[in-house]
Amino acid sequence: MANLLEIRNLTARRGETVVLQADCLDVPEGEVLAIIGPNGAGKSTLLLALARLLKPSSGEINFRGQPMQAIRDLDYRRRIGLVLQDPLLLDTSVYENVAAGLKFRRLPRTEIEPRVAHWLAQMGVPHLKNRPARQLSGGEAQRVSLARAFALQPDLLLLDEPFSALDAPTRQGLRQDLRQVLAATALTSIFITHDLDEALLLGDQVAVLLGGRLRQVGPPEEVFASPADADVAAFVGVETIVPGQVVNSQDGQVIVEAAGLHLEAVGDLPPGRPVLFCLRPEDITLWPAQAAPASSARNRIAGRILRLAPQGPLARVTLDCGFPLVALITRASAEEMALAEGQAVMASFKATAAHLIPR
Amino acid sequence: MANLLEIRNLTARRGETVVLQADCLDVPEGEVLAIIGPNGAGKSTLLLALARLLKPSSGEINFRGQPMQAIRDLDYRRRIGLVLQDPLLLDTSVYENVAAGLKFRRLPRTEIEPRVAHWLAQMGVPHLKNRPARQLSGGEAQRVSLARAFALQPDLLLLDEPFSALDAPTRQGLRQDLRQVLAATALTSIFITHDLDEALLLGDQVAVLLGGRLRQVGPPEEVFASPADADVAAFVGVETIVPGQVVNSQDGQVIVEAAGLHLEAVGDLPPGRPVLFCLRPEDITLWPAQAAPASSARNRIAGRILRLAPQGPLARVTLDCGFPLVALITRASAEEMALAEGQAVMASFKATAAHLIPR
Amino acid sequence: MQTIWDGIVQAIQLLLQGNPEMLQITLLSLGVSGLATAVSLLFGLPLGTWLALGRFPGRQFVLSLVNTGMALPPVVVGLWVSIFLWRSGPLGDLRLIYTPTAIVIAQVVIAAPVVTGLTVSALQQLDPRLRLQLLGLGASRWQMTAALWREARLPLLAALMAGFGSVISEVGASMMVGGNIRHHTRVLTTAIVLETNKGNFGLAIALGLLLLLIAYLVNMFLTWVQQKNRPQRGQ
Amino acid sequence: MQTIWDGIVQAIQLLLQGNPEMLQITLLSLGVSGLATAVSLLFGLPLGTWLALGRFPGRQFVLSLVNTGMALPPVVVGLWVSIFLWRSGPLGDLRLIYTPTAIVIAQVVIAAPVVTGLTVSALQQLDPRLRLQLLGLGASRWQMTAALWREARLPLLAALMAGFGSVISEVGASMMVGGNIRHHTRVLTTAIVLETNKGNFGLAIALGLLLLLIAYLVNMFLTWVQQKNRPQRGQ
Amino acid sequence: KPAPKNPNIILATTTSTQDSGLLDVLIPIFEEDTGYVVQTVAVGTGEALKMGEQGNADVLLVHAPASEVTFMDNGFGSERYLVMHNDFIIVGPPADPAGIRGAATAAEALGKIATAGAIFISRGDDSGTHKAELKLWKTAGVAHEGEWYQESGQGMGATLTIASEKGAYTLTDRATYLANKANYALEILVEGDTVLLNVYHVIVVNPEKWPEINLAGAQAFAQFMIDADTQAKIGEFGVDKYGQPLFYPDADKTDADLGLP
Ligand SMILES: Nc1ncnc2c1ncn2[C@@H]1O[C@H](COP(=O)(O)OP(=O)(O)OP(=O)(O)O)[C@@H](O)[C@H]1O
Ligand SMILES: Nc1ncnc2c1ncn2[C@@H]1O[C@H](COP(=O)(O)OP(=O)(O)OP(=O)(O)O)[C@@H](O)[C@H]1O
Ligand SMILES: [Mg+2]
Ligand SMILES: [Mg+2]
Repeated sequence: MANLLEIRNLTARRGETVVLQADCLDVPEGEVLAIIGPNGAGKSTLLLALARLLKPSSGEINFRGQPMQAIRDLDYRRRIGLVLQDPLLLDTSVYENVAAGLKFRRLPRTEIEPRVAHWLAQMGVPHLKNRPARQLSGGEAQRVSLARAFALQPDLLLLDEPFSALDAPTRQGLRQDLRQVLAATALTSIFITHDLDEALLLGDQVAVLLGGRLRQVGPPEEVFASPADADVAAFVGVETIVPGQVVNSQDGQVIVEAAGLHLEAVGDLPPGRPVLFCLRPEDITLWPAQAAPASSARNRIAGRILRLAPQGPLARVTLDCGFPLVALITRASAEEMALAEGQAVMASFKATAAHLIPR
Repeated sequence: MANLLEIRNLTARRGETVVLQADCLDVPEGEVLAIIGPNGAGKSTLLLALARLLKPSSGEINFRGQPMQAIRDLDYRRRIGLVLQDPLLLDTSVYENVAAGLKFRRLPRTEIEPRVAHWLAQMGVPHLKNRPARQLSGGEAQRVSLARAFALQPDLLLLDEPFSALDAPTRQGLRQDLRQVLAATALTSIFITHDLDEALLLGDQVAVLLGGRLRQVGPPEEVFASPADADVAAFVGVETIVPGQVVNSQDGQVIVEAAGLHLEAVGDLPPGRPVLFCLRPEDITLWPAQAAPASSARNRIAGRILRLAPQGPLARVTLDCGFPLVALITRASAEEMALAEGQAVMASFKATAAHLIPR
Repeated sequence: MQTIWDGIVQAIQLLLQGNPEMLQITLLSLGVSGLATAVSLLFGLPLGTWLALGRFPGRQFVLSLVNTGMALPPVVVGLWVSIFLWRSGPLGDLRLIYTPTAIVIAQVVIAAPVVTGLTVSALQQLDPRLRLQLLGLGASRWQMTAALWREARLPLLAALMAGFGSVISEVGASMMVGGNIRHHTRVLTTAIVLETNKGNFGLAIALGLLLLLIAYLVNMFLTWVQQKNRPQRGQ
Repeated sequence: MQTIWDGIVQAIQLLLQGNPEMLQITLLSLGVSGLATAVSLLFGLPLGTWLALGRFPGRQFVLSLVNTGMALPPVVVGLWVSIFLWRSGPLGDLRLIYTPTAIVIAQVVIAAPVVTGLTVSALQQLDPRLRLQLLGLGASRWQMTAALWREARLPLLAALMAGFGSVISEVGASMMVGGNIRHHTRVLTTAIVLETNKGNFGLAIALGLLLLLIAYLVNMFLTWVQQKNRPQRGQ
Repeated sequence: KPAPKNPNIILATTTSTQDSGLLDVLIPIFEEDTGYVVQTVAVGTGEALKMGEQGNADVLLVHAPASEVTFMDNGFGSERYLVMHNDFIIVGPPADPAGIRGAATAAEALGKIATAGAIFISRGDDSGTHKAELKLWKTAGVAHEGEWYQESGQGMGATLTIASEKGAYTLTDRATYLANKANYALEILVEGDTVLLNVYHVIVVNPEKWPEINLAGAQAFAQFMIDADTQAKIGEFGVDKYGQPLFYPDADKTDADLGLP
């Protein structure tokens, strides 16, 4: 599909400092781009630049093939819907807030009312319609701010941490709804999130910003599974990073020697190449020391449990396998196997789960 | 241990409406209370009332055994550290913001400086010290606002969604740090969160607010495993709720008939009692249809996969077992078992994982 | 003290009797100052908005000029306006001197800087991100401006009150360019000066009270509008 | 127009020659109005803060009185203050009439409502949750107030400028309670009126320019302070 | 010479004496001679008399003989001396639409103005000049009402400016007119009638009513004003600038000499 947005060599400043540098980023029509990155990475800055609310200091942004400068400012802004990081509501009623953008577009009242009602309902706050916006709770305000952007039915949605103040069930529900809405309409959207799961679930593409630089863009599986460098790897939650060296490579299968073990991975790096062998904790399964089933495409490492910590429905297990290896398993299976610190277990992972970063 | 706070029959209004009703809530000295609940449930209102910034319309709050009224307003407020839902920074430098509370307490400069430096470093933003506070990114502002409260080293910390704008690694790091800090000092703290994992990880107690009413308080395992009613159950993520009836009960073991199946649970409800049989998705393990290991304390139900959806490192599997049953398993094991929609599997859960709510 | 008491009694009598000359003077005062305030708003609101939101070289200089304008002495304004409107002056042919129009012109010169300066500070106090959010919702420049005015309506109303206050109470310029001509350009303040000069302190006080009553009614109305719309957040 | 040109030339001459009488008049103007503004701040800031932050019955009524006070005509103020300060008045024994002190008193009555009213609107414009956050950080009432003033420094400075502007430019009250006595209570505005009455329009304009120059310098300083501290958020 | 015990004197006078600049010449001499400091408050005659009544002034220099007599009769003043006079003139536009130029009496001139309906600006402020004007209308026996008769309610200078701008007639004292003649498009059309005399008296406020007043100072000032040297200076004032005096010294005359009751 054609690209809705193309970004080339973009840099942007805040005050005097350059806080954003993005060399190349394409957003295909109808797709969802999730932007992730640590605090202060420049995510909001990028979003503002895409909304044409911050003048880039250099570089180009094309919209539907046209350079941004060729489009009238207002025309462009009438095609987008923007939700900033804080719900900046106007000091009026909730209804008026959601209607604001529609009134700016001079839609007739008869069209505005049902749309407002629809999106307030969609966000689960139809009962707040006549409330003064300044009297909302944090999450209620965020919902209104979302309704305000969605009601515009724009070509491009720009959302800055849109769900950060929502309660868990609502957040989950909205995620699902958003997925459906986005799939049903041809709505292109770009959203910033600190929730990696959300990026994984909603993003067709994920862009990783670190320290003001766009480091990696790609489908979420790729970004999460094959981070471009160690920083990205650490950020996207690859917790096991072992230095090693390729010892064998044939037919797309690579054997890496790391910490005295021979580990299998997928790739075509030449033998002798030093690499970082990366594993995500959720890709690792644990078995009672004796009971691991045999399987061809599987690495298998014996280890001893160093630490066992609950993490929500999961348990985070740190093993000593000659190097620290972190595994995430459900608490149910941890209990099932009666895991305990000091216990010997077997860890297994598929060759495809391992990711090699050349050093 | 003695209670730092005791709340009795508290009600509070916003405008004309009563938005909070808490009958009984104790916060023991040195413990962490996590408050959860949907948007608009009254969580922030409760926090404001505990900070003495909102006058309750009725009820009592005791602090260290003394009724609140007996303590001078300022004396009380000098013992707490408050982080509101939005980081309301003063229009000055980051340093001045973090130092503000300390200056209010007239600490000498020699004490203020190292504390500010320490807590800015702890929050990962030492480099922002001389920045104007109005020029921070969302997450940076939240960190400064946290540093500002922690630097006070208060007796009681009141935090309203303190980590909502932080990036995932920082959030995880801070959670761990907070746990250590809280464990090391005798600091009592109350925090609001939308992240159930966080409540589980950090909270010694969890309080659930729903629609302005305090519905349940207890240790997190208890609240998550044994919600007091169907609303709490739904909120805390119990996704499988099947109506049934107790058919047998002896020695603390209960058999419930639900959807034509006989399921085992722990409890002492009399036979004939209608109940809701509740299960959390992460308590359920899935097995290839034939391969489930035998185990005495386990329920075992055959089902067919209706839907399979990725959810971060996990996969959410919805089964048809005569009723919809939701299981959360790691994506690794889903792949290991090569799960697919339509496939027949076996689900198992311990009797202790099931929770009965009398109807 | 006797004088004050006399004044109060006379004020009540004036109000009750509905002396037609007083009525005419009062209406003229209201009309002239009201019109002047309205015109000042017409200039001051856009100019103040531009100064508050714009970024251009010399902005700060213009701003300090505007703030200085708040200290324009009515007599000086009266003198300048007179010089322009006198027959010998460049606008003499318009024959405006000693007409109510002349008073309105002078009062606009007095009130416009007040309205402008306070508009600037009213708008600068808003969260600057609000502008971004409004533009991001597809507001045109003009729609954004209108929305910002709405947000800042409290201090903008205060600006309006300050502007009205500065002209309804002003005497130097009205005297000079209006001439205090009976039945024609005599307004409340010039009438007060006249009565004071005559030594009729009682009547002067009565007129002063009448003027304050009017200002009070106007401001009570504006205060009512202002406080009705006061943001309610944070209980 | 010739008059205006004469005025400008004379103004430059006055400035360059440093006429001692002009110097004395100018310093008196600055001193009296500066002092009056300072005293108004002393009353207006606390009162305005109390009106903005407090909740008590009658608040709105007091507020509308304050706003009306912004429209207090200087001549009326002059008259009332005179009546009190006259030898026959209740405070006659203080012998204050026709002294600079009397001018300061009258100007305080004029400027205090301006400062108060604008303080109210400056503080009401702040996010009310900021108060809660400050209290939650352990601020005493007084520390909270100081912090809020710091946050609202922009519009508070505007209030100060409006207050100063209203008195440095005011003539009615200064004339009446000061008496425009040469070497004693003659300030710039009363001198302007005198010269205008004498028909010395050139000199009157020169004095007017001098007054504006002073107001400009004072306001340039305040504007500089104000804009230096302008919040920078949102680029 | 020793400075007086209570050196401050408040002099309430009419704007005409101040605006003409006469006091700027006389007062420094008085202060030099006696060590008193004169605080001059220039206001309308009505207010000046009121200041005397209220004890806010120690000495008055005013020109409304009828009101002054009442003031004295009511016991507000203790001493009153004739100081000087200047005269009123009727000025108007050079075109003289009512044709009053050269009229024999002021009354005749006013009659013509009223008949022609030409604009006449009255001060309308109870000042000495206003009171004199009202007396003239009474003498002329014509009603002064209508669109053509306008009241400025202001001082002489401002009223002259208004008359000039409106091409109107007005009654003025000669001093104020001469002082700013260049600014006005007005000519002297009627002068010399004895009813047009404008007489100034100095009045010492009665210390029995207001013991606080500076009696010694007030008396010293009154005496200074009727002193022969001062009288000579009054007679010379303005001659250098306008070619004719602005005020005529009268201390050696009586009220009757000037046609006053
Ligand atoms: N200033 C106010 N005036 C009137 N009602 C208010 C005000 N602030 C909040 N409310 C209402 O009070 C209720 C509780 O609000 P509160 O802020 O305590 O919710 P919360 O549990 O913190 O929600 P969230 O998770 O969205 O922050 C909500 O229904 C809200 O709409
Ligand atoms: N108004 C401003 N003036 C100067 N610097 C700013 C301004 N706003 C943000 N910055 C800086 O620019 C950088 C990028 O900010 P940005 O808001 O884009 O970060 P972000 O990725 O959105 O972070 P967060 O996750 O915390 O919201 C940060 O270092 C921040 O401190
Ligand atoms: Mg951001
Ligand atoms: Mg909240």
